[in-house]
Amino acid sequence: MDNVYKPELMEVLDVHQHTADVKSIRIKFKDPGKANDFSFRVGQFGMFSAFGAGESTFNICSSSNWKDFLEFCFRKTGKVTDVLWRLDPGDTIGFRGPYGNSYPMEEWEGKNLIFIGGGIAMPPIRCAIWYALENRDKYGGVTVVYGARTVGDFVFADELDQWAEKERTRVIRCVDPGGETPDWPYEIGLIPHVIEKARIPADNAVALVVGPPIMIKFTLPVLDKMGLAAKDVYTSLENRMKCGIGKCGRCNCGPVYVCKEGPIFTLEQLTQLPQDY
Amino acid sequence: MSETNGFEPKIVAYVCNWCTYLGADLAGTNRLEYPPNVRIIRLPCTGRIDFNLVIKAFEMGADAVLVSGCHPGDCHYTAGNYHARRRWILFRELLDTLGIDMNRIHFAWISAAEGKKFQETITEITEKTRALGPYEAYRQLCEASS
Amino acid sequence: MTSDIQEQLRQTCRRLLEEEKVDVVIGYGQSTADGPAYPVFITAPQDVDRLVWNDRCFNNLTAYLTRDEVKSLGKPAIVVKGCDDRALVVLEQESQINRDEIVVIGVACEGVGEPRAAKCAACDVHMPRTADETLGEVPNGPADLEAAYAELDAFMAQSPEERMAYWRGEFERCVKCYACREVCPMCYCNRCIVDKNRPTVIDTSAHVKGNLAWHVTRAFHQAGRCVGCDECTRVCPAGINLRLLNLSLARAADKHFDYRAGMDKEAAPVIGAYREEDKEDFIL
Amino acid sequence: MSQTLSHEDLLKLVDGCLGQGKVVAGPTLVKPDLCAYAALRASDQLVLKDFIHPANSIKGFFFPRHEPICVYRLNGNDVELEDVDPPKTEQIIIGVRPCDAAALPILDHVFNWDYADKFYNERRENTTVVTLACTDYDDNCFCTSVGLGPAAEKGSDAMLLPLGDGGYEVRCFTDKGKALFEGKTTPSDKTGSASEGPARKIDVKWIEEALEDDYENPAWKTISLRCLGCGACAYNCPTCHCFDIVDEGDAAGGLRVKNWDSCQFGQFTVHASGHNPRANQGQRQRQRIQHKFRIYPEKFNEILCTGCGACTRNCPVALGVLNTLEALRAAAAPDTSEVG
Repeated sequence: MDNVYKPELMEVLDVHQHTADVKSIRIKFKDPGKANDFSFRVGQFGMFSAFGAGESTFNICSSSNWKDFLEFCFRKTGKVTDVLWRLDPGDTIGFRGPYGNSYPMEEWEGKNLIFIGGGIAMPPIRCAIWYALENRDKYGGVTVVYGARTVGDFVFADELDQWAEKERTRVIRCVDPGGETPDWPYEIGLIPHVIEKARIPADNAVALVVGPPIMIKFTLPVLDKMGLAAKDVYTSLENRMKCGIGKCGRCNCGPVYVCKEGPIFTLEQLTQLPQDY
Repeated sequence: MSETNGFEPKIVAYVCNWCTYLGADLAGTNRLEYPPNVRIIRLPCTGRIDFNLVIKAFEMGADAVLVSGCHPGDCHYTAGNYHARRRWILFRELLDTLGIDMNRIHFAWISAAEGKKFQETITEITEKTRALGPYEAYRQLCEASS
Repeated sequence: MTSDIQEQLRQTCRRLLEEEKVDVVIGYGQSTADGPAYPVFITAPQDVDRLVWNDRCFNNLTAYLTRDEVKSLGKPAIVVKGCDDRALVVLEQESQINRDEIVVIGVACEGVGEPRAAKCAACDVHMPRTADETLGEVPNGPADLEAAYAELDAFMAQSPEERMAYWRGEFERCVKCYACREVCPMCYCNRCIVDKNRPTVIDTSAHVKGNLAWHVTRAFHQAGRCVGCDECTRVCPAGINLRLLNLSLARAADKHFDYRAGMDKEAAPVIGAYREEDKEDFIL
Repeated sequence: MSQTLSHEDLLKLVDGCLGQGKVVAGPTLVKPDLCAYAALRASDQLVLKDFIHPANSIKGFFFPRHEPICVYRLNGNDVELEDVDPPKTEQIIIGVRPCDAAALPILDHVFNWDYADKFYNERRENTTVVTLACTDYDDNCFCTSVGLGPAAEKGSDAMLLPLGDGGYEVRCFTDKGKALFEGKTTPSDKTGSASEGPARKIDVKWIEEALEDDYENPAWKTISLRCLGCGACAYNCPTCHCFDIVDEGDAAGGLRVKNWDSCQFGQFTVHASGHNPRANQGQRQRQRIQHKFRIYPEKFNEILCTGCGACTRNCPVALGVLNTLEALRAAAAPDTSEVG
């Protein structure tokens, strides 16, 4: 019988530092056979191992169209990420996955997509943005609202310009008041206010909102006001996990195992759950 | 070396930065030879030497542990060694109750000027531990834990 | 005797609640006469009849004084036995409680458990020492420390190898449920060292190595602080006699520093103070 | 016609199995006043009377409290990873209370939905469970409330029913059970009996309904005021199965291990950001009860509780599932101002 807890060995291809404490890492399977067999859907997550420190859960933030590598992004905040932070190309880590559900990218076809992210929460949105932009014809207008505390806190900042150049795509960047630099050309303000001001058309739209609980809390009423139904607002939960495969009991949120039935939920589903996230 | 089947004891020495570490340094610069069995781990002060470190050393296969710092009155932080001494007094009794071999835990005051004492202490502990043999009881306990 | 105390206890608590001297009474309740007593939190005067006092009132309720969930209920009155009362002294020494904000109801205790718990055999604090109101009267026995440490002496008569083998057998049963920690009034850290992982000082695994490391830590963090309520030992599902470890440290503090935890608020704590003449015959 | 076995012959069977190198476990006195399931060194350690329920459960023989899941070796920037197999030794557990055996088919679900946990499954395959029907109960038992009983067969390969003369009627339910007792038993007209079942009852139907939308119920806070947040309930529970995965080793390498964990611990759900979704004990108690009586039944159509009462017996503050549920029920009745 297979050992479902045994990770695959991955080689670190590239390390990119985004902010003072956020990095993303590109990895590939050491075993070429595994690489060929592997596929995932945007929105899914994996368990990433720094051997000796343990495993952590991260969203796979690369697009599922990219076949040469997987990418994940993390903030240096604990035992595992301390070790991941020190990785260089050529180093070895472990990976299990993909796990969990994914964004219903087929269901979203033909719709206008609104992506709203705060701070470190960009990676789980980034995979969907790239996926949509790489299948540009299938989707309507794409709006990306990305807010961070300060100018220095943007993750994948260089990609924002690439997205903005695509057709029917609007990128709105904002920093919290006080977080701007003198030459900051974009918005200053909190995400909910910026969205309100931006007058994003909400007809035939779905929104994906990921960020700290406080941001989500104040953003949802704005989306509601814009006319987005609860079933059209999606988010990705970040419950702590250990096994990722519906056994260890840690990610339970009401009747769901976030690792199996999630991490993607609509606002409509979330209102049925306790606030255990 | 000796009749103990080539057994080389592993000795972990937790030493304070200001006295014993310099004492060890002095032993070195004075070319006072001492057994290579000791692994020196430098900490700011004996007051910082957490008792968990003693346990950790045994867990990782140490056959004996030495904790050493400044003589009373000489602490760089005024009283770290006095506090440490109190803790050791109590800690030794706990270890004794647990049946830990008290012949494998040593405490010493070794100043920066006592290179000779460092040499002698390490030599003595090494020979004593060599005579005791490997700390089988703790090793078995660890082996039972994989 | 105990039923008199129980009645007085209810009256006292009713008065305290009615006069709004306190918001909550932390005491003992019982569902059935022969069932176990357990902690209850009474907030209304009409509920004081739920309070009981008998020899099944094991819990050291002072463990609740540092818990956020209980603190949120407001100013407490707390029911303590003599041994629990010693915990109050330590908590106050360590600035964990503001004694002025707590009404302490002491109950005279002739001992708990049937047969009596080991700690009761040499008890010299039948009467709580710092209570604001004390109910009942039992003469305090003399401090017979020899009797108090008799169990430890018997254990120490074994060889170190035998002792190690004993503990190995005991720790093989430990599942690391941490009942010993949670029940202890002195284990009030927000995040226990065993739950910290940068670095991992103690293996979280419940194997014998990790269990030994854990129990050394638990016991030693109680050095000079453990008041001997023996709750850790009572609640251990694996029946590990943690009392022996606590006793060894209590005796060490007693022997070397003439110190007993929770007996004298003004005494300088064993860990945290020192004397230049502390013994050092074991130091090279 | 029934099949019977004398106590002496049962002990011979135990010694026989031990002689063949099998692991034989059962209730035993680990201390003079503490009966618990443990591996036996000899048959005379087996205790089959004068206890209601051992302090622990048998889940550790299938899902150990500590289990290596792989070995890693660090070698420069390379890592060697080695699979670990659970021991292949055949296990026989004798004298299991029916409530403990019943937990196994319940746990089979979670260890096999979608992803199969080989560690659990292989141990399960290698183990024969011989239950001992209950002839007595205590105030903490409530098996009949969750569809089980003193002679419930669920999870048993064979069952011993005391005859009153020191012997047992042996009933075999599976091939494993039959294989164990093959040729060992004697046909007889005696039949063993079990007790009628515990006196205390809870209304599971009511609980399931009450838990339906119960997340904000203030009763959780008051019920769990006395809960100290230890894992004595979960770790002795036959069905609780939460675990942690950690690496343990040194600079050269080590083991990745699966360790028991409990939803009652404050650190259990803490996010990397420091945010804790279940920040107080009331929420954590709610989770435990919800998982047992709603989440698990919804997923797997089985209650994650066998009514063994181990949680209550081991609880430092006499809480446990049964008392928690009764308190929940009392709180739903409006005529009380009780707290805790």
